[in-house]
Amino acid sequence: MTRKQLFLLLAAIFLTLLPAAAHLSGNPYLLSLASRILIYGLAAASLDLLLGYGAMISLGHAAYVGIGAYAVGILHLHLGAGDLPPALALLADSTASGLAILPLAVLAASLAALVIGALCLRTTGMHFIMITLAFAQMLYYFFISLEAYGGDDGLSLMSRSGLPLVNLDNDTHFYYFCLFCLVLFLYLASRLVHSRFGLILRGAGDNERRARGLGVNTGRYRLALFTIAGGSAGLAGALLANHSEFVSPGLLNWTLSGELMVMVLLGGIGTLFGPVVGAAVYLLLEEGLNMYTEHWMAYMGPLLVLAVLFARNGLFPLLISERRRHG
Amino acid sequence: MLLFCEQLLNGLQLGVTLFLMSAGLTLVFGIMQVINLAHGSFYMIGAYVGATVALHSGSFLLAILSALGASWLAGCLAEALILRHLYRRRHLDQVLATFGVILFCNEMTRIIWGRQPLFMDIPAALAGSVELLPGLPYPIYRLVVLAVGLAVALLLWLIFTRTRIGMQVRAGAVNREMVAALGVNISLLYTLVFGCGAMLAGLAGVMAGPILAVEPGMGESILILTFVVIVIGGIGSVRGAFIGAVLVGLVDTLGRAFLPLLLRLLLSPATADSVAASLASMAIYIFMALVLVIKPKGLFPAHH
Amino acid sequence: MAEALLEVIGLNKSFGALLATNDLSLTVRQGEVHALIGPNGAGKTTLVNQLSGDLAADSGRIIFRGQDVTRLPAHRRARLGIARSFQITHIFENLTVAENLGLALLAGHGGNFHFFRHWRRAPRLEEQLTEALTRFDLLQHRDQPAASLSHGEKRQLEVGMALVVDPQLLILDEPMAGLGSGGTVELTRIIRRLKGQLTILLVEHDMDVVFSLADRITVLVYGHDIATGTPAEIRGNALVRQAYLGEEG
Amino acid sequence: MKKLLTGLCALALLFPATSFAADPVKIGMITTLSTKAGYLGEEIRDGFSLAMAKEGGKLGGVAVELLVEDDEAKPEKGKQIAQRFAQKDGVKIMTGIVFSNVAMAVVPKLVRDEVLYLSANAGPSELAGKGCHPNYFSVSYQNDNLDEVVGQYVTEAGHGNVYLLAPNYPAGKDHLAGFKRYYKGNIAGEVYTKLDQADYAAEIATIRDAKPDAVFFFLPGGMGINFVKQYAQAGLGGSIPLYGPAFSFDERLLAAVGEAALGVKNGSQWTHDLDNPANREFVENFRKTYKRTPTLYAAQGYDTALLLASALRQTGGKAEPAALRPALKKADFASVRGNFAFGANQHPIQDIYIREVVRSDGGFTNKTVKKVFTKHVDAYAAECKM
Repeated sequence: MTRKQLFLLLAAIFLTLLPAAAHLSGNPYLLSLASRILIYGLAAASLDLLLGYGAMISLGHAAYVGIGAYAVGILHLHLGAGDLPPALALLADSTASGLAILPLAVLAASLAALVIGALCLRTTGMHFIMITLAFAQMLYYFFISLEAYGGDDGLSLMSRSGLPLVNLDNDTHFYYFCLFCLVLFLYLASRLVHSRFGLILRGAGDNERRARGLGVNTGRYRLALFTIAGGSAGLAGALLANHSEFVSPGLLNWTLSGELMVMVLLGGIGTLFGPVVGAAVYLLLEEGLNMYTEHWMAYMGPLLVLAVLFARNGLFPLLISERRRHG
Repeated sequence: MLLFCEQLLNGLQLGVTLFLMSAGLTLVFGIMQVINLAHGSFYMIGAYVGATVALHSGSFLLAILSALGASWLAGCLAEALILRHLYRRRHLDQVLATFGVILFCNEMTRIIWGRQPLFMDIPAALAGSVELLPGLPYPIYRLVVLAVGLAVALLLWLIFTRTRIGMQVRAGAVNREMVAALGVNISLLYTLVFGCGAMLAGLAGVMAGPILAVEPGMGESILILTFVVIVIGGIGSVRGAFIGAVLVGLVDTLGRAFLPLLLRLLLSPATADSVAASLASMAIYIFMALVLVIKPKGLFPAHH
Repeated sequence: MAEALLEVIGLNKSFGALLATNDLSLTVRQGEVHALIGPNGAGKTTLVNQLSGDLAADSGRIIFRGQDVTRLPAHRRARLGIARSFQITHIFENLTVAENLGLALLAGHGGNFHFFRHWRRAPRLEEQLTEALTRFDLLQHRDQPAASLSHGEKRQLEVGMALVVDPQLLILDEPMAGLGSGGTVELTRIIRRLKGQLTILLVEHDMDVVFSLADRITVLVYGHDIATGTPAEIRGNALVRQAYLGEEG
Repeated sequence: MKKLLTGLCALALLFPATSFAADPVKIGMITTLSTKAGYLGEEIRDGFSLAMAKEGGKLGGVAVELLVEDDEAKPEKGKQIAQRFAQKDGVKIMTGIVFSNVAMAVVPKLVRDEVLYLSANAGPSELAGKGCHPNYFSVSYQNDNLDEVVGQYVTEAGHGNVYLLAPNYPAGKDHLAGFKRYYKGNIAGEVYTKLDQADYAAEIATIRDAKPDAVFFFLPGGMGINFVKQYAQAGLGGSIPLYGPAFSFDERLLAAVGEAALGVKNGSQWTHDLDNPANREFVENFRKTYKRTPTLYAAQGYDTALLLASALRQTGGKAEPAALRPALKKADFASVRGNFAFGANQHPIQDIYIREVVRSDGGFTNKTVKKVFTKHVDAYAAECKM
């Protein structure tokens, strides 16, 4: 058994038993925090597909999280008001609304990523970074002025999406559902990076010119990956909307894009599992520092700079390194 | 027509402020190939230091000088302590490190200067307005900002076309290896360019001080506008930055001023107002997307 | 006389005031090893970049197998059968040796949008991969990251990646650069073995290698072709001696 | 392996189990301490703390513990904090939210879950009307109140053609609606600007062109500073008077606006110069403790603490919502505002004033000009079915 497998096994056991531990210790907040970590982990891992495997530095990933969340918010609003178009009649069954809402959220985010990606991928390097940021900011202002859906105030959900077999309004069920989504994503994503598609993308990320010289139309693969990552971020957004039962333009703000990037870096870029660890560390650090100081950003900033300068590979490779320490 | 002239001036004035921000940043991007998110923080530092000095000394000139000094110093420090170690690293590392710098600077201003915005007054000599055309009074201070921006643009143009160091910098933006081959002290050149870029941002900050609220986080909103300018103008091109800045300033101002009127011709007033407000806030991004479709590397790409 | 595989007619490319390619014409015949030589700055790499599609020509035409490819992007030319190995070692450093070769084998296909199955399970890939690994003497390194190979092994991998797709035309851009004498001998042997199997355009500084391998040689000076001919003809050409060989003594 | 286990243990330690025993009554304050609006939360917190300090850390003779967290003006963040307060710390009484959008995200669920919420600032219309709830008390105002008073005053002052300006978000539209409810004249124009817009030159030029009698604007925080400064610089300060709710004219903002705001009339339910004993004591103590003049937010925080103190005294320290509710409803405390009672929707019935920005020694401050509304009831009270 490699250390990576051991780590994943332990993590799986820990995450499976967590709700029981939370109930025994009479601390339901732990569960809510853990769900949030899982959701941010999913969003960060989807960004890692872009950063770590596609060599696309998107500084606008929050936009797709936000679109996924808004899709849920908007559909729930119409569900509550009972004025859904007939095509979406399935939603009216509140016990199964999630079966349509969650895929629609993913679809919406994917479509947005497809269109924005097609524009952004005309550029590379620094242009790409700035343009993804600018488009995310444009969507941010779009949702702020989207008065019908709350504008800057955001939208409150009356309840969480309904699904057969699980009741998302129950925090434990919701936690396991998030865990399921994350595990499913990580499984599919790790298959993806070793598939033909993934091989070509990793090659193009490593050495774009060589890949083109071999006959690869890198643009198409990049766009496909950008769309997949956007859709996955949309799923994270849909879960986030259900988690806080609230959506607002704040989700699309560029600081969230930056934070997701920090999570990827902290956990280890190009490792898929690392960003989940990064999300846990970042959110717990935020919780922890917040308890001691209002000015936690003043510590987080330098910490981040130091992490970039000295811990280049992130935590996950450190955790699973085969090297044994003596003592 | 008078209104249109006034809005045109407003657009130009916003444009030159953006130019002060983007001129330095586009060179940093072009020459050092470093993405620097913390440029907005230099703008903020300029505004804060300027406002503080103006408050205590009462001299606007002193405020400007100290703001220039402080932002220059901050720029050189950031370059020497952090960015210098990142030149050969991934863009991603640069993004993250400078993101950390933003978090730190915003929180530090909050710790040092407190949570409330700072006050900075227009110097008495520049207060009031002049009548440019009959029926068109315009604040003197804004004219001064416009003039300073244009003067800086002219100065940069002279430096880049007439001086040896300017040629080197420009050559560096086009081809880095070439500059190294010419035997220029790259490390010194980098620090110089970075410091001057920060200084220009600080100048923009202190000039904006009397017009805008001096508050934590003021750098980010202008930073994103600056990015839009650079994307439109083309990385590494000062000329591109100037034209991009003016275009963005005009599109933003004219969009805000005239979109509601235009849309009222088509829609009911209430709908027109809200649609116009949304469109106006997205106008520059839509403009950027259009430029991008036609010229992916911006209007004046420096690299071939 | 064998038919022309690649024809370059009146090609021009300038960077600002500098004419890097100046009314250049060139014919590479099917099956030959055609060498391209010229003093530093003669525009060899610029020409190669235009042939592979990494740079767009200002004017002129490039005809490959009778088809005008002047405006085609790099990946389309690659699929038509132009393979290129780069001046600076150009492999996928972060991928394993097997992944490098696998990518080269798969890249020519359009249909790589398979997201789930492991890339090695692609139809018929395993045999091709093993064959390629054996052919280029890399079998024992198959799961090693390419970055960890020695310089010579990297060069072997690079040439291997160019060859596994059975290209019509292989452009070798200074393949001997940075190799020790042992490596040069080894690579010369590999290229000689390839002779007759496919057409090779060889850009090389090492005159011994050029004159021992090439069927025909074209000499570039300031972006223009001043002479084309067999090694013997080139040796005897007064213009070439003056412009190029003479300079080097 | 060891490292892993240590890590997991450290994680568990971060979350100590809920503490029991007769601990002090916990009050959760969710407020905005960072971002551009950070000083608003600081005022509320300082006002509240001042009332606690007066009793030596108690309220109504009952030991209390104030937990303060920064919501960064983000609704999501506010929700997280509320959840943590309720689930981890077992808090049953909360207060402090500055922004209406944060309140709308946090409060409805909170009060449904039997937590008392006492608003020290935000007073969105939904919570005053259809969404009113027995567990929700607004100690500050209903959002529209401070606009309504200006609408009334502008009408009385004889302005017949007023230009309106607000940011393009729901609260902006609500505030303009509040103004229009009491304003009887013609509307010269209505403009919605980008949220967090910095430069208002374009809007100001349009205003000059429209030649209204007066301008009413709602631009909270930094936006207001920018607008007022640029308005004065454009030379309009003298010719077209500005009006607005108090949100752009608290004493801390005035320090940043400077002379540009001089003479602007604005509406508020409280000013530091109100002449009643409770207020004199509050202002004096506040200045002594924090070395600055309190703003209306501080007064609201202070009043919230006083109200809670009065209720805790009545219940003898029982902090369950069911016990506190009737005691709170009586509003049996000496408000710094003078008249104070709760209406049917548990929002204040109070006097509302127009005040003017004047010079004070070394700076600028507000002076009460006129009491416009006496025992004013908000417009949504009728919609509340409780």
